[in-house]
Amino acid sequence: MKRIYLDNAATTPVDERVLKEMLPYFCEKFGNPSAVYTEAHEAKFAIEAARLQVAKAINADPKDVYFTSGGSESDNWALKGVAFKNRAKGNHIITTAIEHHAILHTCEFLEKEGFDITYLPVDDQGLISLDDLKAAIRDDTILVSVMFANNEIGTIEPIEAIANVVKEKGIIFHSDAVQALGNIPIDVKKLNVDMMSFSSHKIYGPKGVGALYIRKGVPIEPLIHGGAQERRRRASTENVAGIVGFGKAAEIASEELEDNMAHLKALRDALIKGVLGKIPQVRLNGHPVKRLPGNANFCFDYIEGESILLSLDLIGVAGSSGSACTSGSLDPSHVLLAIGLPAGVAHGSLRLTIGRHTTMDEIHYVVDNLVEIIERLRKMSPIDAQSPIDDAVYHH
Amino acid sequence: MKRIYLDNAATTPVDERVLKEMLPYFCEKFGNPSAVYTEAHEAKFAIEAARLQVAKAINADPKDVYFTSGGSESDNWALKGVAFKNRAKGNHIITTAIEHHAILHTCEFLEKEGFDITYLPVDDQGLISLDDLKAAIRDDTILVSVMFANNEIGTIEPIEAIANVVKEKGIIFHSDAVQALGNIPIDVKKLNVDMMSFSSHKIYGPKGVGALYIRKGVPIEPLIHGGAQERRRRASTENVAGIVGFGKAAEIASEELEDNMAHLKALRDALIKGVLGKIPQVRLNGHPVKRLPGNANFCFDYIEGESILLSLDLIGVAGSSGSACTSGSLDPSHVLLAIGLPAGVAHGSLRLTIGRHTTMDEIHYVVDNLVEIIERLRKMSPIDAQSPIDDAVYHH
Amino acid sequence: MMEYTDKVMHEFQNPKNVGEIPDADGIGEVGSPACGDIMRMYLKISDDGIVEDAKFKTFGCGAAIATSSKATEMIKGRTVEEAAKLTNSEVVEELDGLPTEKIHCSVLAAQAIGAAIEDYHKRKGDHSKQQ
Amino acid sequence: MMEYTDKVMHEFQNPKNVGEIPDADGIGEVGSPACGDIMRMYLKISDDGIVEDAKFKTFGCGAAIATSSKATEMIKGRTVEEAAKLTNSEVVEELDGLPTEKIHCSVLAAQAIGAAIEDYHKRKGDHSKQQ
Ligand SMILES: Cc1ncc(COP(=O)(O)O)c(C=O)c1O
Ligand SMILES: Cc1ncc(COP(=O)(O)O)c(C=O)c1O
Repeated sequence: MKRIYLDNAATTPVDERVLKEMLPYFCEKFGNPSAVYTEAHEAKFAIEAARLQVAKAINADPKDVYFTSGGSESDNWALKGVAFKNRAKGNHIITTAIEHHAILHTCEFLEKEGFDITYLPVDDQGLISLDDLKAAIRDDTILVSVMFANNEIGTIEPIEAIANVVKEKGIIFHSDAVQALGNIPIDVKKLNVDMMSFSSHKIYGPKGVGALYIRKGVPIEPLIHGGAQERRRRASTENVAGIVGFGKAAEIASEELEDNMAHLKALRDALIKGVLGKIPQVRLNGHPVKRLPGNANFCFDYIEGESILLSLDLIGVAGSSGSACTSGSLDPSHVLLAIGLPAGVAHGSLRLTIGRHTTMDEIHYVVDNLVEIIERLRKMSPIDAQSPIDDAVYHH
Repeated sequence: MKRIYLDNAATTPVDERVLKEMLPYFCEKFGNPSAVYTEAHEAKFAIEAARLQVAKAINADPKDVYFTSGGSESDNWALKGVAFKNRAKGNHIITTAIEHHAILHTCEFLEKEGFDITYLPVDDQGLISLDDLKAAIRDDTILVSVMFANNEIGTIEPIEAIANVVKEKGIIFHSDAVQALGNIPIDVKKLNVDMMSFSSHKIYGPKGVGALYIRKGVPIEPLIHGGAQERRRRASTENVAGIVGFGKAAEIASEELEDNMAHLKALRDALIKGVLGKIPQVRLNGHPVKRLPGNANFCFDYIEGESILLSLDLIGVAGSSGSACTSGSLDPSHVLLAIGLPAGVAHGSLRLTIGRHTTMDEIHYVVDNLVEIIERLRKMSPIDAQSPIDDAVYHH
Repeated sequence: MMEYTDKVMHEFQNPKNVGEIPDADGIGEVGSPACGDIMRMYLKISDDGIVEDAKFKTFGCGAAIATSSKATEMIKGRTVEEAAKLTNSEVVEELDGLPTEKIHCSVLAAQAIGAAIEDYHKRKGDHSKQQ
Repeated sequence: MMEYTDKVMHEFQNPKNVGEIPDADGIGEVGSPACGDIMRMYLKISDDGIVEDAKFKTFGCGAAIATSSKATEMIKGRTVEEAAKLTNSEVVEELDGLPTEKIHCSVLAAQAIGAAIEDYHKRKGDHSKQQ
């Protein structure tokens, strides 16, 4: 059975063109980029070429691009780095209720370290309000972090407008753009952000590499202290092959951005139309228009997400869910709760994210099969429109 | 010209057998290990198999092995993780003057955060004294970190004895074993350590991956907060290919350990004998016996290290130096200063580190050419045995 | 996370005893949608106290559905007393195990059966058996 | 770090004017071993104030050796006044540039020449030219 992969927001396969660029840097051009000898130079040049590729993809000065081990490290670094460095100025940080855990759990840690965090709410489509933001800003606010595009529901926040509010007050602004890169245009200068997080494996690059854009002059402490790599800001022998792969992936992503967006959008719209048209009692989560071109997120009433995923897996389809049973925690997705869904409904979510390799045939196959799967699972369910059960906790 | 690579302590080429294991995890088995579907399982199994390989190489319970992005992250995590988590118990940390910068610069950061750090001195061969350690331990000491083997001078510290002193007081003990893995036997249980850092690219695995051994029950805060990966202790989508490569590299390293040690030692001893026998005014740095089997570190009086490295590079040989001019800082190696060398002498150091692929012919070639290079550079030098210049600062 | 055994997947794909028993002698329901799991268990019990039929409806993950199915299979033909003794570990064992994170889903099936039996005793007016 | 230009590497490999001038008219030395760089510069200056010969001895890195060599080449044939005006950026330019971290090594050559010229003036008793 040919598999149909619709979890491209989680991770993507490495593009063959990317792997090809990486290969020489494992066994042959393996030199330590910081050394003196010839082997070192080719490694160093390769890293700087990759930095240029990433910088071009986001319209940054290459000197402002720092390679990390992934989106999570970039997020941790941005928040902790600014927090620890600027504590003398204030201890208040603003973020949103729908950030990735790499931001939210970092904030929880910072709270234990004495920082005060405001979590901005979002509306039922996942957008924050500029008025809420303005009201939250205080004299001791040192950092605002708002994600560019949400990984679950795909909602795109108005980053430029947010940045302008924040920067006007002289506060540092960070945005997690892990989901945005390769899916929507990014111009760090136009967006007026100070810092932005990226991850390679979301754009057909290798896992375990990412970047943090840090505009020149932003005061930040390293997260990984040690050697003088990355202009003394991020220690550790560079992951040369990984960085080369990320560079190539970023180049391809920006070169093919328009075509890719058109492709994703066409398939996504067919998917959404099919599901909403053929299946009753279903809702689309996230913003109808301001959403990632490849993201579709549904809630199917009366059934649970993991059982949908398993059923899809059995017919060769990979998707994801905000169900607690797939998150390793007891609670359903904090994002779905933040847009106001009751927990019972949030458990029944299904995220299908389209990628470069997805075809229209695959979308049709998924829609047709989903109709049956949902029907079958609903027949097993003790709840339905006639006998809904509210969110009371029973015997256990 | 065939190149001769004698900087194996800095980094090593990926073994062909390792790359072969990694390859399927880029384009084909690319699934997110935390997901529900089939693609995820193969990735997850691969990670757990690699964890077992690393665990076996150090005699650890696999559950106590956590993958990171490299030695620096492991060091940062061990220190900051324990420091932030155990602040209520005390704020005193003990380490040594010869640690890697990943430890020392982390300590400097922790000092800024209110921790009190004691840096144990070493003798002229690079060994710490147990008496110094005992004297330094206080009621508020929460952590001791002593490296297993030094990366510059190769000295091996008596970790088991140190651990016993530390553990007797109920204090957490960490050791940076980045240079030890694959070069000397490691048994975390016998050594009685609580935490140990490792890096893949030092043992013919890929760059950008490492591990921290954390014995069950050690209270530690994550360094990278976020998703539930690595038993909720190290967030970020796993670098599957990198982890698979590290696992295979660890397996090979432990299977071939004895042969490799014998090979390294024979070549190292020939190198040391050749250099000390044929070149005047040279000293061997580090311990004569308690040293890494592949490490040779010399100081050549009256000349500077970078000029030696460049001369070697021109004849096809890659080495390294503790000279300021190669460290990106203005000071020569803190390790060479810690063993009591005057700065002027420390600038003239040369580290040659032997690897799995080094041959005896290469060693002979290097010794013969080194004789000429040193002679030539000394002829250019304004200092010699007749007119030594002491460490006064002149016009600039 | 979902490294289910073949038996769990088979049970999930081919669940036995899905549905309702209109004239059930005992009905039990545990869980809540907020927690992501609800099980409703229907039992048909003969006059001499044998579980003649068992059916379930479950809102929940793969483990919840598979254990519901397996548990109903296991109690059919047992006496009420024996059925009440069914533990989740017996069910899990029959399925060749469950991932650790999923054990909590498996307790629901035994609990739902317990609740249905309790309901059966209550209906019979057999107060001594009520818990 | 050591991404030296071809010209730097050529100069490092084939340094001109290494050595001493026994009857030098001016000798200058700057740097210290602790800093990792020492340069000693010897100048032979004709009666009409032309730099006839220049030699150096350098303890230092590749950049230090290459700039010593290049600087001595550049001042030969210049008047003392012109030689004194030699800047490190001129030397660096002649070498097609140096890595940023290495610029501080290149200032030593011009400084050593300056010190040697100062010594020359001092020896001549020409105190007006002393700095
Ligand atoms: C002793 C020691 N610790 C830590 C490190 C850092 O390892 P990595 O470069 O993988 O971060 C190194 C090597 O660079 C090392 O030799
Ligand atoms: C919005 C967002 N931020 C951060 C991350 C973390 O990236 P990584 O897995 O590369 O650490 C992800 C993906 O997992 C993401 O979607």
